[in-house]
Amino acid sequence: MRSYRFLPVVLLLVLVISATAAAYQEAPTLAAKVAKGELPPVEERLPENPLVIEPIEEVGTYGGLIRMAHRGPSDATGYYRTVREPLVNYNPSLTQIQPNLAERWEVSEDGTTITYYLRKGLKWSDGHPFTTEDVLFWWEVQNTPEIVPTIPGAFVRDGVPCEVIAIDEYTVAFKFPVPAAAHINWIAAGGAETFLPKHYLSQFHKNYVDEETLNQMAKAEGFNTWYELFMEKAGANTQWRAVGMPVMDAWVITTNFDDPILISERNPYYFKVDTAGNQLPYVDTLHRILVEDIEVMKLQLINGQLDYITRHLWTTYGDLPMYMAYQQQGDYRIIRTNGGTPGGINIMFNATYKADPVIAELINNIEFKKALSYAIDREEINNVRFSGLGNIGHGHFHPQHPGYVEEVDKAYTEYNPELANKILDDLGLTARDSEGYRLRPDGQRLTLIIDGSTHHLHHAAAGELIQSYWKDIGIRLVVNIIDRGLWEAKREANEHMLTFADLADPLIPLEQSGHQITYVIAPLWEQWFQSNGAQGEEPPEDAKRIMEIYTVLAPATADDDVRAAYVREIAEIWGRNLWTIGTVGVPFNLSFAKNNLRNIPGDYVGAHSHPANPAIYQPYQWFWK
Amino acid sequence: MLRYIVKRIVQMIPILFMISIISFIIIQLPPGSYLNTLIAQMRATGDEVDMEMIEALRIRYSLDKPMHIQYFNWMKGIITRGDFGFSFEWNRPVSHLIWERLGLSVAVSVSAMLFSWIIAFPIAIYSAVRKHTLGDYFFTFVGFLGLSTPNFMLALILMFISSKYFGFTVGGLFSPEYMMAPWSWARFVDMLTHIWIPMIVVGTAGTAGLIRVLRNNLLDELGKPYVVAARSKGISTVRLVFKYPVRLALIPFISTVGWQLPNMVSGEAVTATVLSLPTAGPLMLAALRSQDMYLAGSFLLLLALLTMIGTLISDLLLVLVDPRIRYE
Amino acid sequence: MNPKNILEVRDLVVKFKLSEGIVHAVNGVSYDVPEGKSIGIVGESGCGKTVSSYALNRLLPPYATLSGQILFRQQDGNIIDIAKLKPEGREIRAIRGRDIAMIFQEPMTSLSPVHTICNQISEALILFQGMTKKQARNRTIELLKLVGIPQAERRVDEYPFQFSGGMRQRAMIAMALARNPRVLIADEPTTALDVTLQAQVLSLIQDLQNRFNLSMILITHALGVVAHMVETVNIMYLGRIVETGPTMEIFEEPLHPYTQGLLQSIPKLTGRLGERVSSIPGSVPSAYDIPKGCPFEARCKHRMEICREEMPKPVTVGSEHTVYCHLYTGREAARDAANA
Amino acid sequence: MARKKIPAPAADTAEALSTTEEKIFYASQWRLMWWKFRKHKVAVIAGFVIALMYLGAIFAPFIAPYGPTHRDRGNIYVPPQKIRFWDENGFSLRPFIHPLKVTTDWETFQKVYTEDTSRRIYIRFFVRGKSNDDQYKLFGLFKSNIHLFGVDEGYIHLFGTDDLGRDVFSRVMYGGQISMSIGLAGVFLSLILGLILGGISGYYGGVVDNIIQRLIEVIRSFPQIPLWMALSAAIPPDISPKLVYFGITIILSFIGWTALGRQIRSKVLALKNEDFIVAARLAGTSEPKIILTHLIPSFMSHVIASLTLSIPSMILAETSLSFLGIGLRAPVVSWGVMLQQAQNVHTISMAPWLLIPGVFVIIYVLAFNFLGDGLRDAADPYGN
Repeated sequence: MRSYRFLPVVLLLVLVISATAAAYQEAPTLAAKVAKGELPPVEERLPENPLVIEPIEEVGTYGGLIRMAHRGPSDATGYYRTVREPLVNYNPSLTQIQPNLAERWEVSEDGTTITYYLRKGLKWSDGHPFTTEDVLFWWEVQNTPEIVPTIPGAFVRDGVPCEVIAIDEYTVAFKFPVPAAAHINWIAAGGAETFLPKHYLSQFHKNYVDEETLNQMAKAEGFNTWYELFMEKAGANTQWRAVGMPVMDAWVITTNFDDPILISERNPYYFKVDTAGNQLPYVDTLHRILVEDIEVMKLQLINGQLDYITRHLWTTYGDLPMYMAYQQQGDYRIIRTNGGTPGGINIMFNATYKADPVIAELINNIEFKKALSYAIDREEINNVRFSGLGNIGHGHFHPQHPGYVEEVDKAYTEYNPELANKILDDLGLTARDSEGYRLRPDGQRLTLIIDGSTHHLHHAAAGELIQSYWKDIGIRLVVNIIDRGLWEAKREANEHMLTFADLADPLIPLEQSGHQITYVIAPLWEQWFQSNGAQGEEPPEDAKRIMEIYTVLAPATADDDVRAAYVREIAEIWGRNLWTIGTVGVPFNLSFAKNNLRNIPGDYVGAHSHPANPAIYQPYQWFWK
Repeated sequence: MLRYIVKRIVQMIPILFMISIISFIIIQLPPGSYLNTLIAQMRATGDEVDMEMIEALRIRYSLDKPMHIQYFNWMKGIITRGDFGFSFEWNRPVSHLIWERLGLSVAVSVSAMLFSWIIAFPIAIYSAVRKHTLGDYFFTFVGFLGLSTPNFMLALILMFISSKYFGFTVGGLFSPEYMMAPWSWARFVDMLTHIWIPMIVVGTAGTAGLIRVLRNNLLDELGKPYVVAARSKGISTVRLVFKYPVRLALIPFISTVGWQLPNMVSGEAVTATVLSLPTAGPLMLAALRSQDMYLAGSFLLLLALLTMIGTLISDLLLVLVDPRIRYE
Repeated sequence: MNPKNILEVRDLVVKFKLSEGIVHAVNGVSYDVPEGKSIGIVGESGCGKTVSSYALNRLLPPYATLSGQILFRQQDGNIIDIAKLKPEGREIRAIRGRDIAMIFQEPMTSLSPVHTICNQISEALILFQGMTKKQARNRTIELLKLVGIPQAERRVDEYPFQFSGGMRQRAMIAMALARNPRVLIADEPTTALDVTLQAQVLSLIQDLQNRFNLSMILITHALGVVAHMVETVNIMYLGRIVETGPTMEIFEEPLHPYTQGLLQSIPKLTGRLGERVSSIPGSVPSAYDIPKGCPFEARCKHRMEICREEMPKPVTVGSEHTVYCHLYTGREAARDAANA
Repeated sequence: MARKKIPAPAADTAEALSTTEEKIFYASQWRLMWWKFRKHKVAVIAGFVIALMYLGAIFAPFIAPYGPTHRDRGNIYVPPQKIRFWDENGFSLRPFIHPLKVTTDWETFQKVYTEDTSRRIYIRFFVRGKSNDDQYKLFGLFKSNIHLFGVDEGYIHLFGTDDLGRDVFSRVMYGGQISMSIGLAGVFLSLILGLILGGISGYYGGVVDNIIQRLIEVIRSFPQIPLWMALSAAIPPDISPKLVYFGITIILSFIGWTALGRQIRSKVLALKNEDFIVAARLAGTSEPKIILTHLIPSFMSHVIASLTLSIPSMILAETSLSFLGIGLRAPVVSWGVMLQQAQNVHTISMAPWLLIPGVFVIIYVLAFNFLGDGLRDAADPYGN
């Protein structure tokens, strides 16, 4: 980095001296282009009213390169979550929604319509103006089934998609059939909408060009149909980022997601400035190096080859001692950021298990599940898997969430094998076999099977611990660690008895769709919900209530207090039914940044469990010091 | 000779077909499909899973059609258009993805092969000529040590050591500055500085086998009367060993070279995964895991083809080396 | 050293050190090879005749130890003890092929299957005689013609497997003669050949020996083979020479019971129909432990007490004829007893 | 010339062999093998090592101080402990260890273990296990909780502990049971497959031979890993670890038999026209009987030698399968599984002793290779 560090300062000085009259400053590389006449001056590139960013530490200097790592096209989300530019955005501490592309917004009285007022003079990275036309074009693409098979659930209420209405060039309204005020929270937190440049992409869309011509174009480029070509040009499978397509992001990609390095260069038309009037971003270039293996990423980190990384390593808490030991060598600091795995290692019972009626009855018995919960030594799990960083509890919601209920979260979580044994005895499970395992009412050994995935390394380790805890209370646990795809297929087919949760499970923020919850704990309920009662099994009232909150009530309101109350209600219902048993979770992510990479907010731990990380920490204002 | 080659190539076709069918079945054997992997991935990253979208994708990817129709369409594409299908996970035509990686795979495998030959030949000859000496035991031991160490373990340890103690950059076959550069001499040299770990890891696994085969062949040959006859002419040992027994000992060896290739590629796959190399192996493993079936199937097909070509080449070499076959 | 001899072997002992024990392959063998003459060494398989001849060129494997003397009169008249040379040293390599050449018993395997005849014969010519490739090739063709290979110009570029057995042996002979050696060791040159070919090859060897005035050691298990080819015969049994003498004398008056047995086992054309060819009962005992008495004791028809205890001393009958047998110890008129 | 050193019966002149000589002659195939083998010192040592390792595996529960799942709670990543006979207080005939003091460094989140050299904990022999986790059934029959060695106070970890505080030494012992038997079982199955298919192929020839040869060709020109992956996916996921284990051996042998099959085929091809086989056939012996009683014994020694050499590749394959996550899986304890769990930068940098199972794999494979080499040399007693 050394070579980059001083040059910009010198150049900047020159610039400042030569153009003191200008209100805004720009990166030296851009200034050179302006001087050559390749770019309009910075004042013309910025919108009328640029978004002014408060520096987190200080006003930075231009130049340099940030090296990150990713795992190729399937990891495009990681890039999206680094550069996304939504209409509105959360602040780094997740306490407040702030303007972004939209200068301001309004929610109608009845909560059905949200109107955004775009910044005037916003420009795409090629200089073309960004207007509501582009929002409409994006919506048009969402409504082209060949490209987007179904409209994303966040824009659909009661099966009816919202309307997107351009009121004028700079005003756009989202009109939902029912109250949907919380849609704005979804957008701010990490929602997956990226507006598309109509002036560029319309040349590939059949609504604008004859389909025959397009198909021929596609064939010439090695594709079969026009929509495959469109998807390639629009980066439909790489979170709507593709080489050649203008973006609103701080950086523009210049190589492909499957290239060895995904390189993105600064966007000369980026709409944000710092308090000193310097156009952002500070850093010239982002590199995302293609790394297939997480272990290699760790090695690169401790070897000092990465400048910032969080994704993929963010929940490797067990490796903390190593990260600490190599801090000097890798010249990085460790930052706690939002997110984490409040759910942590979580055991889910299939409420609609069918293969074995005896087991099905037992795992729907609250007392039985309480016994299982009491038998687990969560302190030990915390120590061996999470370096003692974790929170003991069921992890329904983030502990900082306003709706967090400690009593529910901590219920039945103390380690008490005697009590567990007593509960099981009281249930009549007193007969035991020669190896000390309890027998089921039908005389077979009481055996539970838990599925986990090879992809989640902690599943196997946690499985072994829980196996030994439950052996102490006479219950045999078979830990069945299988490939991730297979694991998912089993859950989809309602074949699992018990399963470990994914990282962010069991309960997801209200901003997301509730369908995923029942999907895992009770696939047949989920079928019932999805088919409006035509298929599957009718869920109990408690489950219906949770679904109602997720899909109808919570989306309708942006009132934080009301939403907190919903969260409390969900947690209580969940705790009452013990649909899942939590063990230990960690309510923050690990992030790593080079020591001299500055302006990164330190140790922000907010309530929201899954914000767009690191976009929420404003990479456009990071700089090399 | 030409007729022989043509005959061999014609014979390859039915086997290739069989392999293509087996590949296809193998990929589909595990329950579920690519969509399950996709769902699992989306869930793990906290993205929403929209079941309707999944259903729509199932139709788009033709995963709702019976297997034999999927197979038929795939084959049709390959034969008529050289189109190997579409990779679900990478969202690209398979042919956009595989060629450079296959090339690098072959580069790694071939350099590993050369490495193991360079190591194995002198050792084998030394061991055979100086049979049951300390040197023989020592080199045999070293060779076996390479064979005995699991590839992935060796790869990880070497990588760790090279980064911790020598400060080499980790992962990939190129330094960052050459990763995106077009091929040039400098880039080639840069690759050489990175290729040595996989070369050693993959190479050492084969070296012991090579030493053993060669040494035993050589021992067999050294005991043969023509060696004594040659000695009786006054020819020096070094010249004698290289001119006669080594040449003959190579024959059974060359005939196995073709078979070594798939093993090298397999070994390379594991090693490359650990080392995060941009070769075919990791891509193939990932494709197999996620049931990205056309990508995985194409790899299997091409690797099998490569093996057969390797076998053909080794058979042709055999003809060159052994006149007895030539005149049959 | 006797001036008429080109080679004198004295008390040659060869042992093989194996983990199973020490094999005493040759136990004190002495014989002379007169210049320009041919001698024969006859014995059953395993009697040490091949080992003793390999010793002359130091072609024994590294685990063999060698003692005694092998005195060789070089071209310049100097006498050198081959037994004292380093086994793979420069001196012995210079002797091999140039001075002492060999013909081996198996022409099938004694030629490299993957090199052409030309390559194999001309190799030594190019390496040691300083010939160019072309010269060597011409010389090879010449040699092949000499040994009676038809169309030598064409066949010179063929591989051994394209040759018939007899032709291969002829090629071997050509290879041995390539550098005009002074001593030719022919180790069972005809064993691997058809009976019809045997006579041809043998007469070729004899013819060449006469023509080039070669000194020759012919090694064979068949006494009949040597009858017309050599002047002197050494009969070997279990690493020792049991009888030695001029060929005619041995044939006419075999003294040692073993020699007698060997002679009787040759089928005779004059024999009566239905008469069985006799054979020597028993087989050669193990060479791991050498009996301290007569080696033939175990199989001998005439065995006596002393045979087991004591090694017989040489008894010279006539000027050149010597036998090692207790039957003749101290007795002048030995032949009567033996013939009884 | 090699033939000269061991005199063979002179068949040309002596036809009659005495009966004792005859016995020696026939017995000598195996005896000569033994002689040759004995000469190969390294192979003999390797044989001892292997015998020792299998003995260790058989008595693993007794030798291991703790059960494979027994956790020394909280004491994770304890480095290997040194057995001492000597400290500042002098010499002791009974070996001892120093107790460990544990502190957690909250700066680095690392547990720091320091030896308390002022105290000694003596190692006791034939001690009772610490808990029910240490109970075992020797040979599946005799229930016991007596262990070869142990300490009265605290724990002894010769190879340290893993991420859950389990004793690595004990786990290596238990892991050997599975890892070392997978090789044997897999090779045995390969042998059966190879004998049957290779035998049929060579003996009957023709169309059958052609089909089997093509099959071998297809299997061999297929990259191994996808084959493993596919076949292991075919193992039903819910079955018990023992059956998974069985499945893995079948998978390994399914691929492993081809080399052997080819070898046996060529041997059978070479032998089937030998006089003694032709004679047996003319005598009216049934074909299966010919194969079983005449053909197979005549090349068994070669087969055994090459089998020995293929055992190591089985165990290496097992570790590779585990590494890919398609072989045995935790909580089954095998060397491959243990290595798979140690396959990360954290282990290499912070707890390298977790790679000890790899050392055992290396020793095992090395020993088998040397043993196989010796056996192969010995199988050819007239060879050089």
